Amino acid sequence: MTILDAQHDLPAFRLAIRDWLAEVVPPDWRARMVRASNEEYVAFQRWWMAERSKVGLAIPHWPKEYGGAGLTLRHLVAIADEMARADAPQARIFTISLIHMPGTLFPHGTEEQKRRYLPGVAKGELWCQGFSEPNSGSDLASLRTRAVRDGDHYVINGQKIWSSSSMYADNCLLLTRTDPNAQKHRGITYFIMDMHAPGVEVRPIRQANGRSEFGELFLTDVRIPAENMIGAENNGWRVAQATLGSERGVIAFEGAERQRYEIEVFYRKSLETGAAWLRDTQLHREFVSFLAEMQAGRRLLRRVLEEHEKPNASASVLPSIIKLSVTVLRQRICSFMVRIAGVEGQEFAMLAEEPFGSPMFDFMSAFSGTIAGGTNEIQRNIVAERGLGMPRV
Amino acid sequence: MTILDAQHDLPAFRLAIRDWLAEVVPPDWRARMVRASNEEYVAFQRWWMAERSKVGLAIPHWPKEYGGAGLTLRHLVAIADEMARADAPQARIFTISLIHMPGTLFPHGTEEQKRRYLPGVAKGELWCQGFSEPNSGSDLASLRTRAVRDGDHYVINGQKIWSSSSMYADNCLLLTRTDPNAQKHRGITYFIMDMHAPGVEVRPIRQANGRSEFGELFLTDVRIPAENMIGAENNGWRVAQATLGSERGVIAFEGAERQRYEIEVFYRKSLETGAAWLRDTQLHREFVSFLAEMQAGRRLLRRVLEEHEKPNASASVLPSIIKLSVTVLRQRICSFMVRIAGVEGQEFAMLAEEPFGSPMFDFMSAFSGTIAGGTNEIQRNIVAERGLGMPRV
Amino acid sequence: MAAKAIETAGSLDQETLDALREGIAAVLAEQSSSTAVHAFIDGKNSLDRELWSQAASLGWLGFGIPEQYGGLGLGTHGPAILHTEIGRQAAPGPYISTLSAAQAIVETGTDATRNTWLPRIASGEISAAVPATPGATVLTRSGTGVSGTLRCLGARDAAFVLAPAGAAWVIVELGGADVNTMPMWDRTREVIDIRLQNAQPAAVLEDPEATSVALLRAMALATAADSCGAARSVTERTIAYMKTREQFGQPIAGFQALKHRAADLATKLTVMDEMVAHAIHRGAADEPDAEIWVWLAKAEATEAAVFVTTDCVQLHGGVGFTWDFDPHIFLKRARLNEVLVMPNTALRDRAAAMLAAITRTGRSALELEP
Amino acid sequence: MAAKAIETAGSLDQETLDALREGIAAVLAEQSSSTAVHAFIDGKNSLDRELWSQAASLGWLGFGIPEQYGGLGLGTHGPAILHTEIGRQAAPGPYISTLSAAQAIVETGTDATRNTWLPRIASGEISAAVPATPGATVLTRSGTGVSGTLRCLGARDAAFVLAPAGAAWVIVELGGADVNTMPMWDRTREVIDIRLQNAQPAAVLEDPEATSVALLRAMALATAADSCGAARSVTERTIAYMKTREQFGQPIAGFQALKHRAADLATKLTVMDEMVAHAIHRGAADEPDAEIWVWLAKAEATEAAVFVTTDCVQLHGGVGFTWDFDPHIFLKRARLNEVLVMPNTALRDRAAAMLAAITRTGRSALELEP
Repeated sequence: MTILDAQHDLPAFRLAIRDWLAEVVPPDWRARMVRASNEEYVAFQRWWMAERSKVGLAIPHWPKEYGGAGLTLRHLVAIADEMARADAPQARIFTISLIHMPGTLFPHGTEEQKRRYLPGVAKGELWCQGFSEPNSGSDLASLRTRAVRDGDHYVINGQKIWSSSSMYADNCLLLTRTDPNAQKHRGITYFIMDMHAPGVEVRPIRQANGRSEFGELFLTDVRIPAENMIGAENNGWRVAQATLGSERGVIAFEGAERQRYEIEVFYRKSLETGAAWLRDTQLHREFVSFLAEMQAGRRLLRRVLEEHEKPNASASVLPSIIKLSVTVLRQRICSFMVRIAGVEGQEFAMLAEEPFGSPMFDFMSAFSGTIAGGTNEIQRNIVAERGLGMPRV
Repeated sequence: MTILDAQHDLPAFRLAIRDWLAEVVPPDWRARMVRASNEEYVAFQRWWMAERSKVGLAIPHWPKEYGGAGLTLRHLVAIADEMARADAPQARIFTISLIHMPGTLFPHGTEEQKRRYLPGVAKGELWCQGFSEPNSGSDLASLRTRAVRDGDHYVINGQKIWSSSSMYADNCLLLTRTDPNAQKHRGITYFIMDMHAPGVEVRPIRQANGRSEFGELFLTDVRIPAENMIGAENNGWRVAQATLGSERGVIAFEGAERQRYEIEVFYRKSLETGAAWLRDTQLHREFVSFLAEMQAGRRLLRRVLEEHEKPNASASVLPSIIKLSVTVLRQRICSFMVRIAGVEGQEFAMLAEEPFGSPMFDFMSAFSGTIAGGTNEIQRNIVAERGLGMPRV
Repeated sequence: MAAKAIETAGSLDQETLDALREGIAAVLAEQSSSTAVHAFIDGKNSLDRELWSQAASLGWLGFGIPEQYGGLGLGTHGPAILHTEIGRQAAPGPYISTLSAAQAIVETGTDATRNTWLPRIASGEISAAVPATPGATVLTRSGTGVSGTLRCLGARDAAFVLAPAGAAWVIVELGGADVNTMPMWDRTREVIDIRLQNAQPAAVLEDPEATSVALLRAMALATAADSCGAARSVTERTIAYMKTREQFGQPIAGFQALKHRAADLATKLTVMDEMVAHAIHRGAADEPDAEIWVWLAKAEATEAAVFVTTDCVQLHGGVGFTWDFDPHIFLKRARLNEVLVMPNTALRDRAAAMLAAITRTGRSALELEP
Repeated sequence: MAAKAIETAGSLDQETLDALREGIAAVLAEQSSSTAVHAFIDGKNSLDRELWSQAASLGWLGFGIPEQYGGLGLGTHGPAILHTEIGRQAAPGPYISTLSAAQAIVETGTDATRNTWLPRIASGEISAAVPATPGATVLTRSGTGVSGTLRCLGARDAAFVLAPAGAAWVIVELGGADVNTMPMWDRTREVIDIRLQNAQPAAVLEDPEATSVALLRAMALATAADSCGAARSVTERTIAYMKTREQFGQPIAGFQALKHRAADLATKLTVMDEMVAHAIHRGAADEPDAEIWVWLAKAEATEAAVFVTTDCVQLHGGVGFTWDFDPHIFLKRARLNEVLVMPNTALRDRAAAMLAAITRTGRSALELEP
């Protein structure tokens, strides 16, 4: 019987996933990725998506009506947990496709748009997001990319930045300004843009950690058919809230679970090899303090998932608080790993086969946690204003 | 020969001070102060001032024309250093008398005011400062205490707070509002107020550390003769800048030198008694880090004193930077002392005979460093705006 | 028996616990208001005794005590909630010492010992004293008598002290014993010096290691919970003050630098609460790794509380440094909690050693679900 | 000899040193601009070689070398200024290894050894390699030859390596030796693996303890000074960026939360500079406590630099995470400095031990004036 057939018996469901993972995940996938080019990495990601698709685990969280399995949170948590436990690859480049696109189309897309775009995801169609601009980061609503109506099309001119995997994307969730004279939140319109359309140029952005996961979009007279508009003209800001509010809890949860297994493997290895840091009381104390905070974070991530399951869950600031805690903890853990690795840890290596095997890569990458998806500074504003009711002056 | 006679030979000057201190400072003065009431403490302070006066060390930093010894910075530093080394009492309650009053009268007082008020200081006349108000702390210029002209007098009504030693003071440097309609910095007038005048009521403020060094002033129809005005009517804010800018460098310097000797005695004692914390690597590392920062602070305090000696010394933000560093370091050191003292350290004791012998008292008192004299938050504004040129928006 | 009490606890649903918490919070908010606590530390009322009888009549003191000994059998959850709410109001009284002693007796006392002491604790008839840092000092035993001086957490009129004597742990009644109250910076709890001269134990607990660990665990959770309540409360009070305090023509709560600090405090509070919840959860499920999280919860939560209360004094500005405002009361309470039970450095070392031991057996110490 | 060099230094007045610093700063600001450094780390220029010949022609490499060996005899002050300015521009080149080796030779080499190597270093003809963490690995000595593999700081074309071999320290020429360059996160410095097979030392320094300490001290001061320059520079660049970067209709430099963080960074910078100045000052005066402050200056300054550069990446927001902006270059440099010489934990332990030793003799280790 397939994995999904077992869904009514959670333990059996877990075991089915575990068996499948044992069988399908190449034991040497990390070793291969260490030396992989971006193209090889993307090919691998597409392969992994296809494998998940075969057993119905490509879009298990989507409602049945849209081709998903309509699984409950319990099931999604079980899947994430098994993936983490098995150190299976993450479908990282598909985040927008799996989460943000449906998170936008479900509530705001036309039937035609849903029919046309949703099925592609399970087949590996890749989506990116065209929101931020060089001069509109934290202040997203100030975006300037213009969209001008021309018959049954809109003509787009402008520039987007921080667009994950846009170098490989098929479609883009695009925010544009259609009314430059309206108050800044009121003149924005939301489109689906074909990344293969003429006038779309993507340049990868090189990151401080040596990789290029983001692209910069240069849009010159790109023509988008009017039917690709999501929501009404000048109503794009409201639609964008759905995109930004898409439930990423399970991803964050899986990330925390993966870190748990990473740190456990690291510690076990330290014990086996009698690592020097274990003999330094101060370092050992630092380490156990990390664990206490890590456990707290894992519990909080579970709690926020449960909260979101409740029908009319109030928009609490707990996600912001969790982001502040776990991203800074991640940074502190990686920094600790860098310190104990000594000069060897400064040798350039991007990915590594074993957890924290490339501490500097992990440390440099940790900034994506503290900066991307709303900088921690913005999160503090949110916690203070919405959570603590401190006035905005 | 007296101490001042030796001033042209710095080493001899130092030795003369050292001999005098050895002779005059009661070895048991700390033990006595531990159990002293506020009155006994004040009496002791007045006695100490008298002793300093006998050898010309009451106001050594004042110009000769005003009865001082006109000593150079080198000499003042030598005095402070010897006082610290000998663990002599500080003339703490006389700070306003010795520093702020002359710092205000020298530049802005009339000859008559100088002639009348300056000589009293060496005789032990005690001054306090009536600046802050319950609703005007960091935002001093918003003060509301009213002064209304009535013939050749001004009638004062209002409330002042955080007035050090005001319970024992003879005179007060008072800021009042004479023009409620002018822009807030423009309607302020500066007076010398007789603390024994009718309508002056002082209530001591009890501090979190158990002591009461500050008073709250309740002023009801207090009459101040017009000739007690310092500077022109409504020009008090400018005069107040002289008070606030009075050179306190030597006091800060002496404080840092005293801490150096305190911490040295503490450490020597720890070694002699084989204190447990010495065997904890982490605590020992913390301790030496404190020392490194302490030495940096002591050097910086010397530097700022030298800077101020230069003729047209630019108003750098170094004093603010030093305050941020040394007050927070003091807090961290005291906190460390509290931690290693364990439950015993939680026993209530206000003052102690030996350095850090009452760690909680020292820890609680450390807040006067981070809060009084311009909170560290205000210091950060100053450093960022005046020092780093970051815009005020 | 301990196991049974624990099962009861394990099966308690969140709603029941929340209701319990709200009930306690409501009573304490009224009885142990800021005004009442200030009056108490200035010796103007006997809030500690009033609260104690209140707690007794409401059954709070029996939360951790199994039904058959007159308690409610809520395991560790109940007392943790109580200590949190007590800390939130900086309420005075010998709760940590009494409930921790009770817990040690529940877990390691003979049935006779339980029958003798637990019902009297549950009813609030008596309070207990325990060493402020158990194990630091051990009473000497010669023949049947025990002697020595112990610095204890507990009220000056505590009925008995639970303490290590020679190779065992003993319960010694304090009627007529030489007891001195130490003046503390934290006036909301009492620390006493007990001098015993050949005193005859009322009971001997024969498994010293078990009693010692049970007491340490109970005290560690209690101080951690108390610290969580205290830290959250002083933060709430500080933010409330910042919303009313105006400088430069606006409430200081509107200054971004202070807003970001408040947000960091809120984050710390959430994390420390969760650390304690994790420790309780693992303990209630009787997991072998539970102790790791109990030691760490105490170390982390008490230090976080010191950080938070210190920053709250600072955020108050001048008035934070005065006796008449609340922050110093919570700061002093947090400071005492920090040094109780065992130095936090030692607790982390214990946690590290246990983590290594468990990991070496090939098991994981990082599971969340039982 | 060392003493003489030091006296010279001691007598240098601040004005001279400031002039020296300004001269170096001006040259490096132009030669080692942000653009030039970015091009260098992307392999598009040979900035390291250009700067090296520039440094040679301006006499920078002889700052710490006594006159009679072709240097300027500025003691430790000169090199410290140079390392600070090099760090400020994140300038590439084997300065730390070469000048530290020179200092060790000045202090503990025989006259012959000094005559052989110092003039060639001062003239910039050669550069030197030293172990990245001296003492961690020791070469073996059999007969006259030395063998083993050492991870060193230094250029792939370094003329010699100064390293511990058996009971002594040796100078081994690297012409034709097996040298591998390690790719590093910090591309502005080179780390090489040197494999020696029964290599014949060109010189043996007979007092291993003295050489080891001299090298460690020189390297510690160099990395500390480099970190001070790097941290200050990245902070200045970050604040400049914040003044131009606008969000929500204002430069982000105007947001108070960021202003307060910048003020804290400025405070850190001032303190770390002063820690290094103190270490240099005590060393120049040849005070017995000097080593304490050298070890602490390295530990504190390198960690402060990591903190500062990390926060500067964060304060940049998104672009701080990109390769094309400056912060990551300084962060990686700070990270390498942090682990060079010796782990900071070990340095603090050494400082603590020495503090205890001096204090036990009844002397004070806390004097500022000689």
